[in-house]
Amino acid sequence: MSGDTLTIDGLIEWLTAFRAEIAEQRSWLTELDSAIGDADHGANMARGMDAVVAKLDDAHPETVDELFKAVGMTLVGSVGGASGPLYGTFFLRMGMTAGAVSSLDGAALAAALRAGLDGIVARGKAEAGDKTMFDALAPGLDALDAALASGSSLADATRAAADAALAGRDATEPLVARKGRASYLGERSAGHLDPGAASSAILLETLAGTAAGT
Amino acid sequence: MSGDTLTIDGLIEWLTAFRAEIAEQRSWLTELDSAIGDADHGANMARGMDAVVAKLDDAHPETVDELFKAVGMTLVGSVGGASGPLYGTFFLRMGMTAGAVSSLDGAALAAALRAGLDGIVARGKAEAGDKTMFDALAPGLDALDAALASGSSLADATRAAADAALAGRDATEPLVARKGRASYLGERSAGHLDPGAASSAILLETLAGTAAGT
Amino acid sequence: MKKLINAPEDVLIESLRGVQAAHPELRVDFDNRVIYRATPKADGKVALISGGGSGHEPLHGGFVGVGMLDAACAGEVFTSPTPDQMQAATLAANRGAGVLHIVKNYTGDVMNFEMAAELAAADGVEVATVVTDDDVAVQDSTWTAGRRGVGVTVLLEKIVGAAAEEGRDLAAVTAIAEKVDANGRSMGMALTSCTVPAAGKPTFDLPDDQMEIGIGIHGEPGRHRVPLAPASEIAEQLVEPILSDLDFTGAPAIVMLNGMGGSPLIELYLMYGEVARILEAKGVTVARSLVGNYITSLDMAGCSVTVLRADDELLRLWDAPVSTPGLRWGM
Amino acid sequence: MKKLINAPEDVLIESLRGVQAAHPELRVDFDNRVIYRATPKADGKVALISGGGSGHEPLHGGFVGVGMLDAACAGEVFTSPTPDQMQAATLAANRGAGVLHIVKNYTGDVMNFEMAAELAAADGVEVATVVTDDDVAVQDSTWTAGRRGVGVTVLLEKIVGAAAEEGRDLAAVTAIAEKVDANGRSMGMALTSCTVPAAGKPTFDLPDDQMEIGIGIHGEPGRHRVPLAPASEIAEQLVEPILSDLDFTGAPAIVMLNGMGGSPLIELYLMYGEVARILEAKGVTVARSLVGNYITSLDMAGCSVTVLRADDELLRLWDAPVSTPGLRWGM
Ligand SMILES: Nc1ncnc2c1ncn2[C@@H]1O[C@H](COP(=O)(O)OP(=O)(O)O)[C@@H](O)[C@H]1O
Ligand SMILES: Nc1ncnc2c1ncn2[C@@H]1O[C@H](COP(=O)(O)OP(=O)(O)O)[C@@H](O)[C@H]1O
Ligand SMILES: [Mg+2]
Ligand SMILES: [Mg+2]
Ligand SMILES: [Mg+2]
Ligand SMILES: [Mg+2]
Repeated sequence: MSGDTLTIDGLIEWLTAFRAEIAEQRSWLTELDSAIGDADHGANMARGMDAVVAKLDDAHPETVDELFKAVGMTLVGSVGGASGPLYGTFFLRMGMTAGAVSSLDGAALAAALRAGLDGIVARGKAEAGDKTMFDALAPGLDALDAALASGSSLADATRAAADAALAGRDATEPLVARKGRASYLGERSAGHLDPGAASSAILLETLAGTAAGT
Repeated sequence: MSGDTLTIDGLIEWLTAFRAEIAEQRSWLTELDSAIGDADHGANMARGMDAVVAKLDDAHPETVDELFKAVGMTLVGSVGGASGPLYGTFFLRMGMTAGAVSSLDGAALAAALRAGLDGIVARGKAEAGDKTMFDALAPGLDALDAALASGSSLADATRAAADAALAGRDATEPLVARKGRASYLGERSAGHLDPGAASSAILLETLAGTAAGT
Repeated sequence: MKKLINAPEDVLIESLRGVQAAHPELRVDFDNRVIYRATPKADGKVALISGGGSGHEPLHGGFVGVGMLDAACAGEVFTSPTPDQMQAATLAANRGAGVLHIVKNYTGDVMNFEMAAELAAADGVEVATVVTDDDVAVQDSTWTAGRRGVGVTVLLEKIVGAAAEEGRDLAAVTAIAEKVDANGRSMGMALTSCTVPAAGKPTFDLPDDQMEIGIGIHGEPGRHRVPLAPASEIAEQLVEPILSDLDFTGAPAIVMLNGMGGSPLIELYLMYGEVARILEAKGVTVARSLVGNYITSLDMAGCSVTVLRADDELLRLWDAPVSTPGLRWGM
Repeated sequence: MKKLINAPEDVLIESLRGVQAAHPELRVDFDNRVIYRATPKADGKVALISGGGSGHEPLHGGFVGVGMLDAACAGEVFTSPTPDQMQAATLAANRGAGVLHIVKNYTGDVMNFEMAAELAAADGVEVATVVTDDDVAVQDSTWTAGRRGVGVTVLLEKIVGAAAEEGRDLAAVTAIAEKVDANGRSMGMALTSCTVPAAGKPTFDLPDDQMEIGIGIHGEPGRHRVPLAPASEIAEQLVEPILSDLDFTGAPAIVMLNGMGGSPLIELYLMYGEVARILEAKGVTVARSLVGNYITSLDMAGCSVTVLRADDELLRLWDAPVSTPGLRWGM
């Protein structure tokens, strides 16, 4: 990372941190998925991010689009379940929007993330309040945009994004799920955090951590 | 019962008491069978004796051989497992030996019981120390014979038989089973009472109770 | 966790190894984790592919064979397989007449099969998709994920497999698949949770005097937790929602009493007796039945009921020969 | 106790009701609790009868049908049926060529079948008996009850059923039965106990880190309690005692990996993979295999391995058509 941009190495640092934090939180994510799903979200994300890091050890992408394409394809090909296509599409779209550049400044990062989220919506048709990863990502990216518009640094803007995502994740607790497996539980899905929102909050949290240079 | 003989009614009283005590001890017998068998001895004996009492309510046997034949056939036809043929044969042989009489004195009772035990041995080939019902019945009948030979009353002699059967039952605890299901456990069968010895001890205990007029 | 496994992460691949060892009539592609018939069907016939998370055995791998599936993609336990697995299976199984994807309605399965269909179309293979959604425990609506695909998937794979074997074209085969899905309804219950190997403990706790009604096949909690009840009442609680969702009178029914994996056959037959009694009382004519473990949820104790409103054509296809590890008759 | 039942004392009869409802090809005599083929075999063929305590389903009732048994007598759970049931079955199934009683070696079963054979002989029916005793967990000796009859019973009913169907006489059919028993060996293990409905709680307690090796099929404790081990080691512990009891090299083997009722199929296939690997390493050639729940112990989690040293004749009889609820191929 150099100043207010994230280089390829910085982005890889982010993904590596995400993988480490997922490994750390694996049981907790599975526990969340046990309550309203099928008890595999922790294993799914861990398997996927292990594969991503292994892939990046080999691949040495030179441009951001190559990087995110590799990440997305690896997730699609190794995770399965709902989170595989969703996170996979997220990164594939990020790459397509970022293009063959070697770093992302705040605006480019925000645009890429927004395209990723649009990809999730295109795949999964989730709307706000459906109790999905959308409910963490959307407020997170809104906060990112707002912070950048008001002139915040990348570090501050991603911190705002992470905080908003965390709040969005927490706000999924009372919701009755309308998408994904949790929707089968009807009213019984209320009272639990959404596992995908939880992993998405980790994604933005590790992004903020990387941007802060920690 | 009248003095030192057991009439048909007295014998029925015995069988009724046996059934009541089996019902009472059913879970315990099943627990014993859980430890070294297949957890059905209580249910088996209860089902059989319920059927016997129901049968006797209908049948009104006039002679001892009719009575015991009905008991034996009912047990054979309703119990199954090892205890069905064994207890069934026991009573069938008792009836054959007792003959078409209307009561049994001490000697006749002892002879019938001995024939019953011989029937069990003929069916099951058990020897002393194999950890079976034989190990309660055999010392019980030996004590009965000895007491009668020394001039005891029927009440006293059957009491001696019941006590000896109880001791025989307790003595099965350290034994390694060589017959029946418990034999499959090898050394692990040691340290537990044999369920069939336990039900047999109840059989002689209720006989003593009936003979004592309680 | 007490399981006949080595490491949790190896369960799937090692179980596939056992499948290959036990079934020379199947061919397992271990890299892609796809189970194929060892002898593919004749050229010019529609191929049937299914797949999903593992832990539902015999579904789907146990239904690969003459008269049923051509290939089954195995995902991790309770996790949809990935598009590349499905694409590999689609390309390999295609006999030139197109491929039907049989997908149970779960967000993950639907999305992964969608991506696979896009990839296969790009490779020039004609793909049609049927999504099963027969679980009446879930309220149907357009703004949710809709109903789960459960028991009807078994009946569909059998019936549609027979249609494909007869040589009907992709449109006809797909139409039959849609007819089966539209006319089938299921409802399940659990006495216990199940344990996902990677999770290491039961997905939920269920006290000794409670049961879950309206479960799916992923060890998830059901719609309601209610007091444990006798089999006759459980049967009522399963059959009633099925019959109020669709009219099953006036047509022959195919009924499946399915075990969730941990309930012994003696109990499943007992339950089937109760279900058959209720159906008869309600005027439903059972023409064919199936009792056993067909679409399971690992070691969960419990069962589900599936009723399919059939007709002469569906019965004929049902009766057609089938030879798979999980379902076999007529050959 | 969590079970899909009504009252414990009604489990058997109500489960038979389900069997009758599900299988029009069978006829259930509810008074005698005997399951028959609805269409008896032709006159002049030897009839095969088996039976035993319930709780082992599909054994024996699930093996009644063309190519296997003619009748199965159902006792209470884990309790041998009674002589009158067996006598009724013997008289009804006899097609004039005599009847073979297939008896698992348990004191109760042996004695009850003995009494039944005496009764049937008095009625003029020629009866032969084969007693299976294949469980290598039990030391064989003349002064004990001998070895238990377990898994080989399934293979025997299939093979001998084919021989009877071919029209061989009682002596020949009995000789084949004895050959199968003499050449088959089994060994089982349990991860959990099972719960007999009338007892209401598990027969034994087994801590989470322990398993029982050398169990039978009646929920009884095994020969040894040992620490829980990975599947590969469990497979060693099952296969080793079988191979040291009989030489299985130099002949085709039929192998069954049997589930005890509560273990899911994914685990059974995984175990079979381990067993097949060991057998191959030991020079045993597996010619045929069977993986699934065939002779169970209610809801017990665990499995058993059966290996039969076969020959061309036994393989041919094994491959012959069979059509029963529990085993079906070739028709
Ligand atoms: N339609 C959807 N749109 C967006 N996110 C979804 C959708 N369906 C499910 N999810 C997310 O996926 C998460 C579950 O992922 P995971 O457990 O890995 O897959 P599965 O549900 O297939 O087991 C949910 O917590 C939710 O956040
Ligand atoms: N060969 C035998 N001779 C005498 N008694 C026997 C023999 N085999 C078993 N028994 C008795 O039968 C009892 C078990 O009866 P039960 O549990 O009702 O039948 P099963 O063993 O068939 O389940 C044993 O405790 C033992 O006392
Ligand atoms: Mg999940
Ligand atoms: Mg017993
Ligand atoms: Mg999943
Ligand atoms: Mg018994």
